[in-house]
Amino acid sequence: MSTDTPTLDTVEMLKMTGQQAVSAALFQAMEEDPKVLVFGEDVADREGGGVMGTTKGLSTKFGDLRVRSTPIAEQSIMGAAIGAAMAGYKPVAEIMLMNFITVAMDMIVNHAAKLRFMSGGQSQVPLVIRTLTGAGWQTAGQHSDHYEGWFAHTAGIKVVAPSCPADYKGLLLSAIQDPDPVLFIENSQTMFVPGEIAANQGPIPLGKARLVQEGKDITLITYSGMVANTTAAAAELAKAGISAEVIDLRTVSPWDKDAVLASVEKTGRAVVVTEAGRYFGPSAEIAATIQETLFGKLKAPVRRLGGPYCAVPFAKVLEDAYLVQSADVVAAAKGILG
Amino acid sequence: MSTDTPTLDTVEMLKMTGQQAVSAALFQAMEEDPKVLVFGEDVADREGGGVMGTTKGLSTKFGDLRVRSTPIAEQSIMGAAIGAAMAGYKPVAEIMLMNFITVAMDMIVNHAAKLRFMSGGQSQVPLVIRTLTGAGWQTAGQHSDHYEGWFAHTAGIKVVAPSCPADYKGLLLSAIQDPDPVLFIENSQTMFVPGEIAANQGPIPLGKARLVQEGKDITLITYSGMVANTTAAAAELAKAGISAEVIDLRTVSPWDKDAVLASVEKTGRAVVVTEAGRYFGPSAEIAATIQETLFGKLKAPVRRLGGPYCAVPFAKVLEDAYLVQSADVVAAAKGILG
Amino acid sequence: MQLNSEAMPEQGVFQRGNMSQSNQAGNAATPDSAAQLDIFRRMLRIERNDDATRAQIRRGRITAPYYSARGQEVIPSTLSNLLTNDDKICTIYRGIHDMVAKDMPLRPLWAEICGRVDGTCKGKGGPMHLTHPETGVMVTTGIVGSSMPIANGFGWASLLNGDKNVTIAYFGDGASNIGAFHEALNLASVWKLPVIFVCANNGFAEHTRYENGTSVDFIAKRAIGYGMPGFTVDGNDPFDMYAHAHAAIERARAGEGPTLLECKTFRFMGHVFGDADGYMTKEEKEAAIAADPLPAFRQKLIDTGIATEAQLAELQVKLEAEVQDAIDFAFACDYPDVAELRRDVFAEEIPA
Amino acid sequence: MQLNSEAMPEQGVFQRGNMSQSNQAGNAATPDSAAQLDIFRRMLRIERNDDATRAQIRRGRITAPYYSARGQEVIPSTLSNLLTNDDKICTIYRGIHDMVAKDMPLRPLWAEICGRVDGTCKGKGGPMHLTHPETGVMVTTGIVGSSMPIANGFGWASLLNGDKNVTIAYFGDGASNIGAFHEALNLASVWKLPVIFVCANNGFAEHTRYENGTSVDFIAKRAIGYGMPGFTVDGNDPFDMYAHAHAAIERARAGEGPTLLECKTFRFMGHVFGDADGYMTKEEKEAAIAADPLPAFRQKLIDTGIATEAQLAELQVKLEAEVQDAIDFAFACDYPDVAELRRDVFAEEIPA
Ligand SMILES: Cc1ncc(C[n+]2csc(CCOP(=O)(O)OP(=O)(O)O)c2C)c(N)n1
Ligand SMILES: Cc1ncc(C[n+]2csc(CCOP(=O)(O)OP(=O)(O)O)c2C)c(N)n1
Ligand SMILES: [Mg+2]
Ligand SMILES: [Mg+2]
Repeated sequence: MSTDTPTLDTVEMLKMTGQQAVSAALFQAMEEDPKVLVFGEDVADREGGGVMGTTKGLSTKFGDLRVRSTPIAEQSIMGAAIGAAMAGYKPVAEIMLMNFITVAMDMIVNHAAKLRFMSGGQSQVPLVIRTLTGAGWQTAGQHSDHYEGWFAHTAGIKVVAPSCPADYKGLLLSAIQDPDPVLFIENSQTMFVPGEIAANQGPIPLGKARLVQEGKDITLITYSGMVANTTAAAAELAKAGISAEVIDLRTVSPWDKDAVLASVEKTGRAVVVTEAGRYFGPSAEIAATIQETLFGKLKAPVRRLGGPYCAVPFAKVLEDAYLVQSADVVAAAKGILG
Repeated sequence: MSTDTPTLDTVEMLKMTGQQAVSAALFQAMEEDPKVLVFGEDVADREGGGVMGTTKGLSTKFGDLRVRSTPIAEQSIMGAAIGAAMAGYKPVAEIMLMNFITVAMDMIVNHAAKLRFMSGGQSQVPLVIRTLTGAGWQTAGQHSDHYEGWFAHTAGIKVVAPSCPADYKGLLLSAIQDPDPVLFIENSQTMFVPGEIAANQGPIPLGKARLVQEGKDITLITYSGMVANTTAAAAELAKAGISAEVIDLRTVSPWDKDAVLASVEKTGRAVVVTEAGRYFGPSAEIAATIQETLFGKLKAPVRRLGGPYCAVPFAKVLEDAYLVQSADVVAAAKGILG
Repeated sequence: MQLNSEAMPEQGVFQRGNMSQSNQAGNAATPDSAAQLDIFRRMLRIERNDDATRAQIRRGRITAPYYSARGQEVIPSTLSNLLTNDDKICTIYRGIHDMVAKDMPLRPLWAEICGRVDGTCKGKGGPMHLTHPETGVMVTTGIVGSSMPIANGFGWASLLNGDKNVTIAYFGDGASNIGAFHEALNLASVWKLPVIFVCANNGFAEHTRYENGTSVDFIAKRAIGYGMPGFTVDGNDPFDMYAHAHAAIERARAGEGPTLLECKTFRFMGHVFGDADGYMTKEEKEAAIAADPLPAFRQKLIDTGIATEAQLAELQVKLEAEVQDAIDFAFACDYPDVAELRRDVFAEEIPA
Repeated sequence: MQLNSEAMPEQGVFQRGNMSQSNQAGNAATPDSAAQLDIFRRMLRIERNDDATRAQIRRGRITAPYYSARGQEVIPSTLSNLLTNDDKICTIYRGIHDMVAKDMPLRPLWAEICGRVDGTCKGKGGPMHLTHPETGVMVTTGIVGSSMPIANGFGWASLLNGDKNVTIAYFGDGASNIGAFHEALNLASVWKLPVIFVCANNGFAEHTRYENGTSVDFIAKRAIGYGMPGFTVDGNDPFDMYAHAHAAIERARAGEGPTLLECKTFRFMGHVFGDADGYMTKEEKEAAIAADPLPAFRQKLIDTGIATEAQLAELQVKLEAEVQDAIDFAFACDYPDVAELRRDVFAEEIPA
């Protein structure tokens, strides 16, 4: 576990958003490796380089055959990604929003994730699925869900969920070069927030957590959209004299067990915070593993915070209540600190 | 929590398989309620009443409009179920095998599970999805998966997974009359095994676990295909002087927390056994909840057993290794008993 | 092997061209004066409502994304003239015009898009998930293509009920390329369901031009592959729409099965409110707006003596008052209580 | 609004009827003697292999479900005669005949269906997931419809590579009703991919008769909806198959895009080994078997002097020896080690 932020004063630092970092990673990856392809709905410049503009400029620079807009047909998008990946390419397919992945689950779960195994290693499927999601924009029940837990439960696909510009770039570069399928989750709360990033930010290894801040009383484990609220909660806790260690997992599957367990062994207490639903969600695996491994060393039960058991609601007041707020994290931490 | 097996000597007991119990429930439900519909691929008698014969006789008795075979089009099957359910019917839709549910995830997750909430209670979607799955038949990576964890993580749909004929019938009767969508999982290892069932077996409430056997040293929590192996393990443990309580959850979501927590509070130890993958799977929620609720009362960490992190393999020797065997449960139990 | 020819599926049909002008079917229905006036009323109700919605967004009083259907009014207005409250619609994120055409009351509609507890969905669904069963607004979906398979379920229910209701599945041209379209049309045809598949072909799917995502020159041709009638209709012409909608509805009510109507139109406001429209030419947009069906039809009603300028002005005043009333109502409503997160997940409330 | 007519998708075509007999295209390709003999060799290799597989199942030596394609040999045999090892196929659970036709070696095939470590997939995939990249057998799927979207990816790769390879997506008649079919054909047409969609229309999807699940009388008609050529072919006639396969492959190699071939055939052994066939009539099954293309084509080769009885008998002996060798090989192989559960999940082995 490391911060992966270059600390030398000589490194030129830039300010960019997660979206710009994703764009930078795509440009760099396509430049460095002619096998990298980018496609999905509206991604080419004829269509404006994505409805959010994230892929703007790529088709003009790398041509219409490597950067292609598709019909609205996510099964077909994922199928084409799988075939091209097996044929030696490195497709980066965009599924506009994570809820739309529901129409392509067969391709991802039964095929992309399994083909290497089912073929006894003959097939490899080095594709990346970029998808945006997250509550907060009042897009309600069908445009906001965090389903990374489904994919973490599915063997054969990695799940990456950055929270800051440097990670958006560094993790995407690694995901593209990874020999296996990777689901790359862009969160609507973090994607458009500017932050510091080294001008030459390179790949950041998958599966390694980021230590957001050190602490000794309690470990707060989170990723993606919840890193900001959790970090804010840590600041709040500090005011109350509580020293919280904050870990950004960055990769949900395979997750950085070593980093998490070492931290919780040190602090003796943990809260896991996700935007994904709390029940049967990714936080359960982390809590279950911590208690299994550190039994007897914990000073308190591992607490989980996440979406309540309902669809993401529309009304702002409900959407705010749906999302874990930093006050919730503070309350949970104080709760287990007694 | 109860056994739900009538104990009066006057109750006539029959021997039937889970499949026959499902068939009996469908006949009874269609007879009692003209709103109940049955459909899916090959379910009508013209097509042999299902490729397994589970729905044989229904279309002849209840007519071709209430019992309909469909094209191979699972999105269309689920869509029709949703619309009919909203229009006041109680459709029981068959998705032949659980892996094929991957092509209908949008309909189930974005629509069936959410329409009541998104409509503020105006819509209700009382449908049942019957689906068969489970390893053991050498059908490999695309015909054996237990994905109930995905649906337990999805708010608005109940998940039921019986393990014996009485439960197959009783839970299906309840699922059909439930006002909300229910995923009803038929397991290939339990569905064709004969067992005792009351001739007049009625509905068994959803959300209530079944106490398979009482014990005091450790609680073994399981459901569906793993009940048999877990019960066998309990018998093995008894020989070693270990008294294991075995709980069959029957409903995975919402699960019977009260029953599980009461049992583990008593025994102080728990092993959760699923056929579903161990990682980020349903057992994690149960383990995480137990440690959260019973912290300080546990004599050992909660252990989880489940499918390893890979697709279900083809070769018998690998398939056997994939599935949790009773010896694995015995070893885990002995492990935490020290 | 020869398939049993008696059991053969019905032949599909594709027709293009203005039915009302060429009277291809030999007996194309035409809207009488009352029907024309009613269609116009619905169009104007849509347009006034849309205009007010955009005004409220510009004032920052509505924060959700908004998918205007300005320009597409003729399609649902004509269909709705031929529907009853018992006939059902399944529509999409761009479907507010379909609901307004179906005479959904505006108060619960506005309260919903403002996220208030008196909204038709208690503020939990919002503009992309409006539902109003009383007027047959059954499903509004944000997932491209999903209106169609669900519409089939309502159609099946009508067969089971033995009623003569029809269900409309509204969708866009882009949606005709997704799997759900295919599965739904095939099932509807095999089961002879009383469902009408109404494609508002506005030439674009988000930023993708029709021909860059769609492999066929007329979506209605796809009907051939489902053994059902398919028509490419001028979706901006109330007469052509009426003739085809009438035939499709009659066919559905008579138990003869589904129809695919591809209705050519244009969306004047881009994909989503704020859309820069960079993916279309200025000329094509201007040409489309110049051919705006709303003022054209208004003029026609006057020219043909069906209504006077004064009558139409009065209608407009009435509709604007209705919209304003709905806005005032909505903003006076309370926000939903957070306890709503535990309600309507299941029939039974989730315990706190 | 009028769509830009220059950018309009190509018109779709549907043709029915025996191209080799009527020579509709005016220049239908015919297989020469060597090609005919090669097609027959592939057919017989399939049949002998299938026969041996069923024998081993009856003896209890293979325990997995088996989906025989007995009766469908002409389709992949003819196509494979026109393909190279660089051309790829994506096939289905019933696709072992497609692989055998493509000259996949039988030893790794048999070792795989027997679950041995020397199987082409180390025993991890089994008969429904056979893969053999050396002969272009890229994907075998157990999910109806899924061969098609993946085939497009190989087609796209060919465009990117600038090679002239084609990819065949094999599927059944029932699969033509699922969403993946629609999405794949549309994309292939819009992108002009060198993919051929080969539907083995054997009249049944599991127990469902064609017309009870499929809304169109000829699946090839659906090509019209994708602006691509579609042909209903006699899939039991090597000449008709050859003419259409040749044209489709030429078209794909020339960069002109995809073709849909609906090949009429029959499966003699039901859906799965042990199937009671209760959903078809005795007569139709007997009639189909009476028209078995294998002995008919054999006789034709002799009648036309392309081969002698002795030559074909010798060919059979050779093929049977090859099959027997593969069986002996397979059963002598080891079972995979349980450590295989940690291998091939990712490129990097999962730690124990
Ligand atoms: C399955 C799915 N994929 C992608 C999207 C994102 N999306 C929303 S609207 C839209 C375009 C739809 O175009 P069309 O069907 O023509 O309808 P229109 O918006 O023009 O009315 C897309 C791609 C979605 N909502 N659902
Ligand atoms: C998505 C999906 N749904 C259902 C099935 C179960 N199933 C396996 S084969 C089959 C019939 C397919 O028929 P067809 O496409 O005609 O091919 P055939 O078996 O006749 O070769 C079905 C329904 C499946 N494998 N995948
Ligand atoms: Mg459109
Ligand atoms: Mg078939």
